[in-house]
Amino acid sequence: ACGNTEESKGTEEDSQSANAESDGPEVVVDGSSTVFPIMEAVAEEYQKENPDARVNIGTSGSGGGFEKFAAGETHISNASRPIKDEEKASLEEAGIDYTEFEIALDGLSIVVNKENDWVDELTVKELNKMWSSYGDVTTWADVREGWPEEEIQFYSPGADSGTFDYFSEVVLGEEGEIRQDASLSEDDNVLVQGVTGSKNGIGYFGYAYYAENKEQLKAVPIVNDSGEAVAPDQETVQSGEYNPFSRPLFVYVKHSALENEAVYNFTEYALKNAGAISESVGYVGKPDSAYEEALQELDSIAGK
Amino acid sequence: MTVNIKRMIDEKKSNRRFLSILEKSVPAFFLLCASISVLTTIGITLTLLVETVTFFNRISIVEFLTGTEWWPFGENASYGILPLITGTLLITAIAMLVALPTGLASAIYLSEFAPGNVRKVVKPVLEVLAGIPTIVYGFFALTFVTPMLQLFIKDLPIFNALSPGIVVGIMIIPMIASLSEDAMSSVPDSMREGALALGSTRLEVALKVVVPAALSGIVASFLLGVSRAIGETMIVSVAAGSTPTLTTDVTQSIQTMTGYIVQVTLGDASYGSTTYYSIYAVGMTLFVFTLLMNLLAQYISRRFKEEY
Amino acid sequence: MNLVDKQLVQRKRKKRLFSNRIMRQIFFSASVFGIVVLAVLLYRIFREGLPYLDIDFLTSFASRFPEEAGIKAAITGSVWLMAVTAPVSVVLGVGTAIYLEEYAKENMFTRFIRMNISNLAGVPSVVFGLLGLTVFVRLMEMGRSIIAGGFTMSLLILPIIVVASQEAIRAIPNSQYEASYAMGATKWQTIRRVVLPAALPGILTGGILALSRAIGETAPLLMIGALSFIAYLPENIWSGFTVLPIQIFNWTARPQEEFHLVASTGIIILLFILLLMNSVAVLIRHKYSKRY
Amino acid sequence: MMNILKDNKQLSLVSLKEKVQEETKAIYAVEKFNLWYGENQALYGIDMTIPMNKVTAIIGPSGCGKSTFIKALNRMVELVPSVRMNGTVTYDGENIFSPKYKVEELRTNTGMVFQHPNPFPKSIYENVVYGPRTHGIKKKKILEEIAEKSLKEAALWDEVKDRLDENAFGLSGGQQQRLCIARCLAIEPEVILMDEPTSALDPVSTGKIEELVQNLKKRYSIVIITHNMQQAARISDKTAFFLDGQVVEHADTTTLFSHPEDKRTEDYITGRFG
Amino acid sequence: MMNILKDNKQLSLVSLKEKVQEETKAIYAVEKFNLWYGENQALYGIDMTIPMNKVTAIIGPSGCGKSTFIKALNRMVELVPSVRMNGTVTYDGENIFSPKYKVEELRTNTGMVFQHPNPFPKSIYENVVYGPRTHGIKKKKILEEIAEKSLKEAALWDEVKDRLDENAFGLSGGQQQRLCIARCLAIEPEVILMDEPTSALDPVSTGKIEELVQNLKKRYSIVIITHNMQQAARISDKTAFFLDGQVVEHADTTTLFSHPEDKRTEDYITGRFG
Ligand SMILES: Nc1ncnc2c1ncn2[C@@H]1O[C@H](COP(=O)(O)OP(=O)(O)OP(=O)(O)O)[C@@H](O)[C@H]1O
Ligand SMILES: Nc1ncnc2c1ncn2[C@@H]1O[C@H](COP(=O)(O)OP(=O)(O)OP(=O)(O)O)[C@@H](O)[C@H]1O
Ligand SMILES: [Mg+2]
Ligand SMILES: [Mg+2]
Ligand SMILES: O=P([O-])([O-])[O-]
Repeated sequence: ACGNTEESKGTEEDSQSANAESDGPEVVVDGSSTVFPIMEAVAEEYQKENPDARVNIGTSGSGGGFEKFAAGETHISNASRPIKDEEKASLEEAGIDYTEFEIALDGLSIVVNKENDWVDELTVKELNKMWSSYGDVTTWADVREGWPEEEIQFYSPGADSGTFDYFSEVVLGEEGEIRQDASLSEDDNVLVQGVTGSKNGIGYFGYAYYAENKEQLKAVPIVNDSGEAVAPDQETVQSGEYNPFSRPLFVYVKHSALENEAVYNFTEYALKNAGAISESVGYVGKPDSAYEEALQELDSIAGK
Repeated sequence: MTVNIKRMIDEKKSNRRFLSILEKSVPAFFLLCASISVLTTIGITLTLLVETVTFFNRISIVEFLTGTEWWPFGENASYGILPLITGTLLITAIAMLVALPTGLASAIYLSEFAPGNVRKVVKPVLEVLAGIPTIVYGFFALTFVTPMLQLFIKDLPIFNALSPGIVVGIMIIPMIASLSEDAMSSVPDSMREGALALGSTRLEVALKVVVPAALSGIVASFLLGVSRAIGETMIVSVAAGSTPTLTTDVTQSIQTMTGYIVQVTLGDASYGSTTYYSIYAVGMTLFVFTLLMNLLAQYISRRFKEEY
Repeated sequence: MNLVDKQLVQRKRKKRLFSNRIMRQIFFSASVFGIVVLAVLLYRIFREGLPYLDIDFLTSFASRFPEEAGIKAAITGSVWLMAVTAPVSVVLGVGTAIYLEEYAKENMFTRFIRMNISNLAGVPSVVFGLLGLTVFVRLMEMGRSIIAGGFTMSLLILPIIVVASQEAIRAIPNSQYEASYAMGATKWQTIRRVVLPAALPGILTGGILALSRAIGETAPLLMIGALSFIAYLPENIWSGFTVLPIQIFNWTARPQEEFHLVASTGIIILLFILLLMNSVAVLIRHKYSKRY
Repeated sequence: MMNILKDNKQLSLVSLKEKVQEETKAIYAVEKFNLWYGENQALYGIDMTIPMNKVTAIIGPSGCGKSTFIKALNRMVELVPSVRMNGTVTYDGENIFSPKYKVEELRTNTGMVFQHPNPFPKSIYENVVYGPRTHGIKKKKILEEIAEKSLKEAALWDEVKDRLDENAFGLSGGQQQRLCIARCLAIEPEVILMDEPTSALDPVSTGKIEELVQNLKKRYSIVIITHNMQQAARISDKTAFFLDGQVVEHADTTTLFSHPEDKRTEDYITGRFG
Repeated sequence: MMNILKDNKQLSLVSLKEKVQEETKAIYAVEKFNLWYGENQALYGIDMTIPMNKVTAIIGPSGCGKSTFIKALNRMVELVPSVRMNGTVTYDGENIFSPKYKVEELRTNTGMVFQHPNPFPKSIYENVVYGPRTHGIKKKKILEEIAEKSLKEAALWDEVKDRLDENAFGLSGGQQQRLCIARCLAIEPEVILMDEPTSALDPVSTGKIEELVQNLKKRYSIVIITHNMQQAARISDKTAFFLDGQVVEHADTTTLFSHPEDKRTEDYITGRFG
């Protein structure tokens, strides 16, 4: 997947772009806080091997990252969702060419309380009924016959996060609207606390937060498009078996920045090592073949 | 006579030219300093205004001001700021209920009752409270205060306005206590003597003489405290949830104006989207909101001023 | 002729003395309340954070492994940031206060400035972040540098310093000005040698509160592009940087429990720096605090 | 020299005590009272009684401890943090420094006029009624009566009756001084401690205050510090001469001024000034 | 009554001016000077000259405008925001209220001792050298010399020489007063304006200050407010009697005290107090 490759890559960066960035050994990365741990780990390893390298990573959020990307202030932008049309437009306006790479996968985990012994699977349709504001669900019994008649507490990431976006697109569709009584929080650890603390709670967040709290939480297997109930783990997410909740994480690289050795080297290093490294921070790597393809694409852009 | 001071002073008169230049340039420099705050306000207004106008081109200002639902995401977005305003008011009100009495009482204790060395120690210790990052307070609210409250209020949800409200209050205690204490300390001792010699108790001296004389400083500290409460973000977003609800029920989850602004600025909204512009409109509302509050406060403090 | 009813006075005295005692206790408890909360907070922080506190923590950069994670870049960044913020904000703040209290004529412009300052105090930090991004980072082309961050922070805390200094100056008795002017001192000499020393304790209180706030702020710095990961030290005010609260915020947001503990260690460091910074101010304040 | 001084004092005290006890009941009895400001001793073994319904004048050079002494009588001196004391002071038979003693009661019974006027930053009226209000007198009519009466007694009424609502800081130095006297009279104390109450006043106002003192002593006991020998001689029944923190001589005013026992007293009162 | 008053004043002024011009050069000339605090007029058409190298005493009842008047002489009165004035005051031939006039210079040349002592919350030493420091004298040795000399002149040296580093607020009332005198002498002004400088002082210190005044007048011009008629008679060459904001009489001290022209002056100075 790539952006405006047809534009000539010689386009001058606009005046805002700090000069230091294009020639020095500095690599400037910003964007999603979801992707941050992966890129941080990459940078950490990269700097061990290249002590002179200078990689900076900010966390302005996917949206904030693209804004800085368009302003020419960064070389690489992290995102937990694909770039949106308005963002494409402004990048075009600024004359910035870029390419999108999928760097890893996240298994969006739907979790319930440990003491919840009745839920053994859920379908996307049931999820829709539960989470939609039109669903009329208040107790577990409303979801499936035989489940206890106890009121459900809903925990969801904040409405402006990539995770929320992805979940509501998959579960609620374009038109859907999340139920108003859901407790929203920007902080996934807070959601973990919420579900851990309420017996009838349900929530969702990135795989890593489930993986780290397996003792307190129970991930609900989700019925996938081939009709099997699959729980999230490294394999099912990577293979795509855990669908539709395997979601990709992205980095966007500015073409002109690749002329800078440092940026090129770092990007190359990232694509080579992302698989292994993302697993060490709680995400899931893509299959090796995907990274190889990405590396080829990178070389062709950089003209190597 | 050993030294002729007069002559020496006269000799130094050559310095006068330099002094008089200094005397003229110093106010200019201070005026410059003061202008920075004006420039800041202008900067903020401009920063906010351009995007606010864009926002109001898309959403009617009437809907914005009168709507009772705030859900600026997805297809059926609705932009009624009232829930955010009530959220802000709720947090501010709770915080003030905690901070004003406690802060003022601490200030009175430190300035009028405490032995000198207690004051020397307690004041800085309290001030440390002011430097703890707000995120820490946020988790303190979520993982300590809320469970404590749940002991008393059975069905208190994990996200509610009460707990972060209290913690915001705790956070601004040092500001109110410390600044008010300073104001009271600078009331001349001769006034305390005058009152004590008439048989006043320490309490009466504090409430009838010192507090009125220090009122200007106390009000200023209150104002800074209220402002801080209105502007506080992290504590609220961690412990109050992020659910804009039009309610006065302190046990419900709410969202404040500032909470919303951080949510969007550090979140995922692409700039150019209506959501993105909405933060400027909310910022502007907040700005006007504090402006009104300040006008009111200035009016009040002007009425109760005492000079000495 | 006796207008004062001694009986009445006698009767009321009991009540007055009683309420004096009660209120004293209440005031005392209020002060203790703050300290108890602080103690609880500190206890929780130290219990979690102390085990991770060692030299390595201070001398390493951030890492994805909690045991290896260090706070070097953030400490340096915070110190740099304070080195910019403290002088800028104190000079601007005290300057503004002096202007308002000593030089300004009571006119529309002065009232406007006053209004401005109390209003700025209520502007949330994120809005200052927006301002800093637009003005310092972009318009003035400072980039995502320490100086841009420092200026943004200075503006953010300016109102606290201004208001505290104003009040401190206002509390100086008139007789002090008279004494100085009568010696033939000029206005500026009077301000420098009489007003500022007398107002110093109040100014320092404002400074302490303001810098305490600045050192703990996250959001506005994130917005102007302060970094979350940087594995080298800033060299000058134009370098990129990260600060303690960003690092701490970052750690608390991690899924791994260990990072939450490391975050507490970070808070200990932050409090320590804060204490170091404050104690200087507290000492000076103590030296100058004299009641008239 | 210090030793001689002490001996002398002892001597004069013996004779003094005899005299006082003969004549009248003492409202205050001060015994072996020492006071330090930090390291510096300001009062040395003061032994002295203050008679009831009499005017006692205290004279002595600047810095000799007069203000310190009368501030000890209503325990105001405690407000200076560095102060340490020993010895006893009894008021009306009770030791005012005993832990149980109610200092507020003492101070209600003893009005004090300070060396420098210290009005509150309130209106003139509020200044005067501060005391009665504090003590629970709420009725507006009574308060107004008290204000008028006290201001008249302090010879200030005519000058301020049209500006009772103005801030007290807008008064002249002497007016402020008289306001403080009025404020003290408003609580009708039993003892009035006056620290140079007329130093900032012109002869006419001084005369009025002296007259007031003469009237008051019928009901109240008065201690007055003054640098004006004539004034001491005119209005007081007893006079104490302080020097370097010690009572050099304490006797009937007429005796002290006509036949001082101590050489130093004589030197002081026969100075050419007054 | 006001009218009669004015006529009287006019009369006495004419005679006065003649006399003064005969004798000596005037350092101050005050003409048709009016002053208001907000709505209240405090000074009414003052016409008066102050002779060089002489001591001018100002007497008058409390609240009559004495402090206001001498504060106008070095423009300190301007510090009260509500003050309005008209008329002229010339110092050394220049109108001190003209816009170009350098008020700092005026105040350097005119030292002032206030009615209530107002030391800075600094050490005793720092208080005294404040003035010289302000005027650019930096050398430690010279400053120390100045401090010693001024404190000696103000009759305070012996009492404080061992505690120069202590805070000035720890001094007794009279000591603070003398410290303020010392502080004023440290800049060796040409004119010294003293607002009841000895009111808080004992006779001995008063004597020393009076002696000082006598010495200083050889070099300086001195204006002194006092409530003490004897003092005015003892030390001043000229005396002005103020009443209700007006100069009732201004003449040679001996003349004024022996043959007052105005009935009110006579009433005032022959009051039985002093
Ligand atoms: N700051 C002020 N604001 C308003 N009125 C004032 C102010 N200062 C003085 N006055 C009034 O002006 C009049 C003259 O005051 P001034 O201080 O000159 O008196 P004075 O002659 O020095 O009296 P005293 O001997 O008591 O010091 C008085 O009626 C006084 O109340
Ligand atoms: N707060 C204080 N701290 C330290 N020393 C003090 C304090 N107050 C007074 N002194 C010292 O104690 C001594 C006695 O002071 P006090 O005020 O009693 O003198 P006084 O007799 O009232 O003199 P005056 O006539 O000048 O008012 C003086 O040497 C003075 O410097
Ligand atoms: Mg005294
Ligand atoms: Mg006066
Ligand atoms: O920081 P996010 O864009 O991943 O929410």
